[in-house]
Amino acid sequence: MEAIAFYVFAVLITALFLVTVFSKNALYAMSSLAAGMVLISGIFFVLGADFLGAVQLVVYSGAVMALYAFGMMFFDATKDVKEKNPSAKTIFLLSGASAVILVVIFSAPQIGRNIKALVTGTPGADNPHVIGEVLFTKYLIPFEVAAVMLLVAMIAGIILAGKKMDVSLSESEDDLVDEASELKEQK
Amino acid sequence: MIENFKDRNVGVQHYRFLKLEPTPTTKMGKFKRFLRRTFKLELFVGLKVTFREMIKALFFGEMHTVKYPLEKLPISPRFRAIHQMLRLLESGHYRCIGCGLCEKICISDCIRMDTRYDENQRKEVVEYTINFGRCIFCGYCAEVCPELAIVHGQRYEVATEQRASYALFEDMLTPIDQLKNQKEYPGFGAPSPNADENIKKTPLAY
Amino acid sequence: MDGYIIGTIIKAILVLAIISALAGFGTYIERKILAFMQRRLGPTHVGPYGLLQIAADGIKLFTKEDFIPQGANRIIFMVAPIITAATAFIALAAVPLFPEFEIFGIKVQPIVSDLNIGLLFVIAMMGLGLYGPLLAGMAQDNKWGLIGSARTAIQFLSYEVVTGLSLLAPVMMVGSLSLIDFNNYQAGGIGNWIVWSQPVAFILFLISGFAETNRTPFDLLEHEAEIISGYATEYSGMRWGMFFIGEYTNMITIGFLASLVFLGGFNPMGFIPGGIAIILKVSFLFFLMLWVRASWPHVRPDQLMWLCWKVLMPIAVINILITGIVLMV
Amino acid sequence: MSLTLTHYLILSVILFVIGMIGVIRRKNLLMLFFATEIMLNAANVALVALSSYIGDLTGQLFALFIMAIAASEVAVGLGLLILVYKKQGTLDLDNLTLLKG
Amino acid sequence: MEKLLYIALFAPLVSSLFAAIFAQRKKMQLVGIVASLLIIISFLASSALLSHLLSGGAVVTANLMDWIVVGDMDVKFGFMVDQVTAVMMVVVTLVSAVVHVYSNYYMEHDEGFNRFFSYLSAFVFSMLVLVMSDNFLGLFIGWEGVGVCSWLLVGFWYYKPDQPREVNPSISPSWAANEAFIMNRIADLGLLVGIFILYWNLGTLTYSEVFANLDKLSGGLMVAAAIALFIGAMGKSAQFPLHTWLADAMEGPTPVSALIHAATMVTAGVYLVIRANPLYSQVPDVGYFIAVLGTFVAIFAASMALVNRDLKRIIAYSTLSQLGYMFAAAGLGAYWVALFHLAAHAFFKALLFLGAGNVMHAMDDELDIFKMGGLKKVMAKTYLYMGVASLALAGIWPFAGFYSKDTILEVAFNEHTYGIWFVLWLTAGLTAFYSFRQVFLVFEGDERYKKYGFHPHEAPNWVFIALLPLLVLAIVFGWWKEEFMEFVTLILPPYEMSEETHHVAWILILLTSAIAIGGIVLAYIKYANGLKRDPKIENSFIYKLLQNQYYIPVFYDKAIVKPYAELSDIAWKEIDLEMIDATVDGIAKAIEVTGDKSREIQNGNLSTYLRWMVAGFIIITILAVVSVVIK
Repeated sequence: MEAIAFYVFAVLITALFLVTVFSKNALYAMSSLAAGMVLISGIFFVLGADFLGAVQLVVYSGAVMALYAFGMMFFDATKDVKEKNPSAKTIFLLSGASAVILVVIFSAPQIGRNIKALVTGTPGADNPHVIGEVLFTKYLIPFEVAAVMLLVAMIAGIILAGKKMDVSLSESEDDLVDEASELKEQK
Repeated sequence: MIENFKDRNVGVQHYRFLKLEPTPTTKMGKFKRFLRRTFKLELFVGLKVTFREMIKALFFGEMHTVKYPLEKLPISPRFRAIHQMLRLLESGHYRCIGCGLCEKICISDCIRMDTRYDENQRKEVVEYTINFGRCIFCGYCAEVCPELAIVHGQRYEVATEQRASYALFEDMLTPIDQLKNQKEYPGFGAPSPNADENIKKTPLAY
Repeated sequence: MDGYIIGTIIKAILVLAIISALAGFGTYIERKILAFMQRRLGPTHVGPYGLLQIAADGIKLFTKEDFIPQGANRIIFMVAPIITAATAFIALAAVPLFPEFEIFGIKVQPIVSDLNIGLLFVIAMMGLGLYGPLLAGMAQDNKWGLIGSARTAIQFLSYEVVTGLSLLAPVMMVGSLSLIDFNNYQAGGIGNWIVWSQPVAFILFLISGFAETNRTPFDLLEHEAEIISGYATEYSGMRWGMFFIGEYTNMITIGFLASLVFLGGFNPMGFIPGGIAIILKVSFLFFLMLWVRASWPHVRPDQLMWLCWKVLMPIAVINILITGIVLMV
Repeated sequence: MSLTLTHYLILSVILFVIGMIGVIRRKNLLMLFFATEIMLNAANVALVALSSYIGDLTGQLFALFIMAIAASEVAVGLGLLILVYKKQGTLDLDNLTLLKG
Repeated sequence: MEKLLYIALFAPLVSSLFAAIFAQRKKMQLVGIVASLLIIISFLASSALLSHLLSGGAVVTANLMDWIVVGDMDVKFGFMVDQVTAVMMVVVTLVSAVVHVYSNYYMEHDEGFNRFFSYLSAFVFSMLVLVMSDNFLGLFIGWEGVGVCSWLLVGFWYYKPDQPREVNPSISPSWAANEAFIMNRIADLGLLVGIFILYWNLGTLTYSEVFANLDKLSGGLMVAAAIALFIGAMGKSAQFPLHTWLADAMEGPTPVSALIHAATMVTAGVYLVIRANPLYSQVPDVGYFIAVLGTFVAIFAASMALVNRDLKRIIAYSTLSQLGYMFAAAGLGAYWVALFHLAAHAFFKALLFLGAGNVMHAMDDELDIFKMGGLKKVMAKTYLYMGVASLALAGIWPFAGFYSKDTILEVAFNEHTYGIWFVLWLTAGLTAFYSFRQVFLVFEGDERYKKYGFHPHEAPNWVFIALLPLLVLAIVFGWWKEEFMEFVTLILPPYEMSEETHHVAWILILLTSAIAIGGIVLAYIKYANGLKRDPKIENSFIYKLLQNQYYIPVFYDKAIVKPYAELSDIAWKEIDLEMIDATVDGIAKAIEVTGDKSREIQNGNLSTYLRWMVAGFIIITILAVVSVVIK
């Protein structure tokens, strides 16, 4: 049962991500990526990481990809992306090599045998409980730091994509700066 | 219920002044307005109104709906819809003298007429059509007519199955047997019968 | 195991059938109630009291020409409405609709899948529902569609925050994300309803629920006066119908969520048995949505954002803080 | 036929390499971002699989933090993308050569 | 009680931070008032602690937090108020409070008014940390803190330009500040070494534990520790040969001189010796050395004060001399006497300095006493205050100095170190002479200042009210000698005079008083009726020697500073430029060439970078695999 789910998900995710990587159309790429993310949450559910699956849905698919989609509205999404692609040889050499190495690493007997569980949480409690328990004890400070980082990113995003984004104050073209300051004064 | 509608265009409603407070400009004023709006729960006033209307509609039968094809509203005597060609009351002959002014003045070019001299060397209307697919019911034809021959009548159901539908002279002409029911029109721009009433009832500030 | 799968499939089909029928029926109810509130009659001609209007509408939708604009991105254009409808129904999967009952000697739990992260799942799925309008708007090569989908993205993303935060306070009280736990927490009479201890969260949830289901006063995504029909501008026939069904399903889901989380769920209310009670509650909430639509004008987009980020979210955060402090003490 | 940890790790490698191909191949900044997201997700899969098979929660928590990082990355990155697009009128990497010496 | 301790400790810190907020703003009277009030609060808390101890209360201890926990080392931010600390705290906070209030007057026209209060309060905080800490490390922190504050305050007018040594012996405030700081650093190394020795051998730094385990130290180590600690004390208390900075530190504002360089910081060395009395009691040889050195410094400094013309330097040398007295007493084992003289000295010396501040203010910062004279007509109150302070300094009955100084002389006599006694006795006469030479030259005689166009004016009355506590204490403090002894000997080892000394005590007192009065009379004869300069004396070798401070600063310049500068020059030109720089340049050149060759990689195209990144990733993973396999 789980195996079926895993293989179905795996094949679908791979296919969708391949579409993302090779599609010329940004919209296709975005939609297939979003769909792949949803399916990855499926993998998480299969692995018993319910909470993480839900978070994947909410954060990755619900927020991150939606933001990308929102950002894409600023660009022309329906036009095909024109790219000069580098030689296929380099790509496949590099990626093939890294794939082989990674597979070697992951399937090497050292990995997975010598690792012991350090943080296990209360046995018997369900996944969200355990995660909450560990998150707010052992990983409290990383959690807080992540929160601060998100806040900083939010402010940065607002400032970067803010109203005056079409006027560059750093590129000291005087008339532009004047315009900007005039705009400010009018307001 | 229908009776309620009879007067609806003739100005017997009771006007009511709404006390509008000036828009606050200061911060304090805005805060006060905020408090008032919040604690007087103006949003719920809106809900209350609609709910009251629903109760009225459901349990007291105070519906506004007129089931149109089944019941029709009376219309104002000055309502101007499909054209009518009038007859002379004495002779029963149509009033149109074929002068062609209506054809000329028609801004949407929907009137078309053809005349000829008859045996008495009088002008006779051979063909007179109005294309109601184009007519905008501006009323210029009725206004310009020197004989009050063409007027706007009360028939307003003009739906047809064809895009261009012409009305022939005969269709618009008062049937000879209805001659005595033919209404005379005071002419374009005449005041309505109860115009005085209207003027008095309208507040100056309106 | 097999029984479980079969049972789940039966439940899923039942939910799909009933809710989509209800969604259709919802349109009838909406038209009727809006009519009454404006002292009109609403649909009357088709069938007794116009009841068969749904069937007539359905036939119309099914037989209408399904056209795809030339510049549109065909696949995504076709997929988008399915996403809306599908996510709406998937969200319902984790919602317990009624109390347990026994039929043919089998105990039936009227929930498709009792996840231990039920609430989170429902929110996640409703969040995913955003992709329907979003992709639809972007795929259809129409500026109104694009504006509509941009508004979708803003509105859904923003109000999802408020939804999540407003539900967090009850979650903290109950200590579980399973909706059945919520229901059981509120067993034992009206006094135990969470709405009494979390009125602010309830109001916030209602407001953001309105926004997430795209109801007046937050119906900016497809506001005819401004942007034709928003993301659905180029849609016709059954594709448009799917948007519609998705939307109404979402309304029902929000109704169920609000009743389960705040209004006592399917616990019996005095003499009223639980199943009837929750139907009453959901009906009332549904009616409330229509009522509000009849009464209030809609807001401007900037007011919408202002309301979300500067009013609702701070209130939600403060509410969580206060809840946390009270729980700690 | 039973699933082992290796299955998940191999899946993760495949996804990672797909993302890497994207990173090398694509010239459009938006597409590069997409490819990066794929790589992050691949890492997440590996982490969660390890966590689940070993019974250690650290993996899941790291996946959680990766999501947080991705979210902040989007907030900042998208702002930058929009800025770049407004200034350059394109997102193509080959045209972004202001730093070229 | 712990609360009182914290209030006493942290009120100055709060005051300092408060003033620091406005440090860059122009003068705000509020800052001065708030700072003064907070210091007064600190003083009240200290007094409450003192009264608690006086009424037989237990020693107050407090542990703020764990500070350094490394392996076995566990140092806490601990504080302890015992009898000695309480006395020090009251002295420090009282003088600080008076100085703070006084600074409101003295600094009223200064641009750095707020900054000044910030530094001053920071100093008080550091000083309190120094005296209240219950371990050597805390003491060291306070020690460095007062050093920093002293540096800041001496160099308060850092913008004043450098001058040649003939014009201004201190060259400039910033120079003086640096000199003070560097000298202290040299000495602090000794203190650190002492602390290291103690910790290395005893494994603890808390006073009580260190002193309880002293017998575990071998004799040599004990001597080493005692000497190392005393080197630290020498630096801070400006003992020979590290004394030059104190006179130069007079470049700082006068309240600073009064607080830091007379009453509190310079006595830190004495405090250290008193605090470490169990250690010094075990090594009488070192104690004797300290006493001899103190005696030497006493007469050495007094001799320099005899001929100096600088108002503040005279007082500074007198401070040095009195510190010598204290060390002499401490070295001879009469710790409570040293502490007694420390407290008494703090009061009258601060008073003397603040009075000098009044005079300076009146004379537009003129310091040359030859240009003053006859000021008693306009500055009667200041004359009274400074006169009382000088009487106390000279050791005239019944003022405070009489009791403390006489006791020191008695101690010297009691120990049968008649040489020390004689030198100290002689110094008492010199002290009386130079202090009254100064007073008479300033206040009596002809009004020489008119020639230079000064228009002196008296300070406002509230200043004198503020100084009143010091005046009263300078008079009456000595009367409490017996009570003081009983109080502090609860902690410190008692020191009893032998029967023999008791018998001859009245003779000693008479002798001392006689030479002191003799000194005053001599000063009166020579200076009260105006300045008569005798070129023969002034050109004599001894006069020149004394006036040039035995040529020690010049010697330091020539013997240490210059060679060091030359050595640095060689190191710079020969070693740094030729060898080190060449090596660095070679490396840089190699890197430059490499970079030049490899810059092809950096072609500005992000896509290429990404490909390189992937290549690097592959290399690193291969390395990881290989390393695992090899292992």
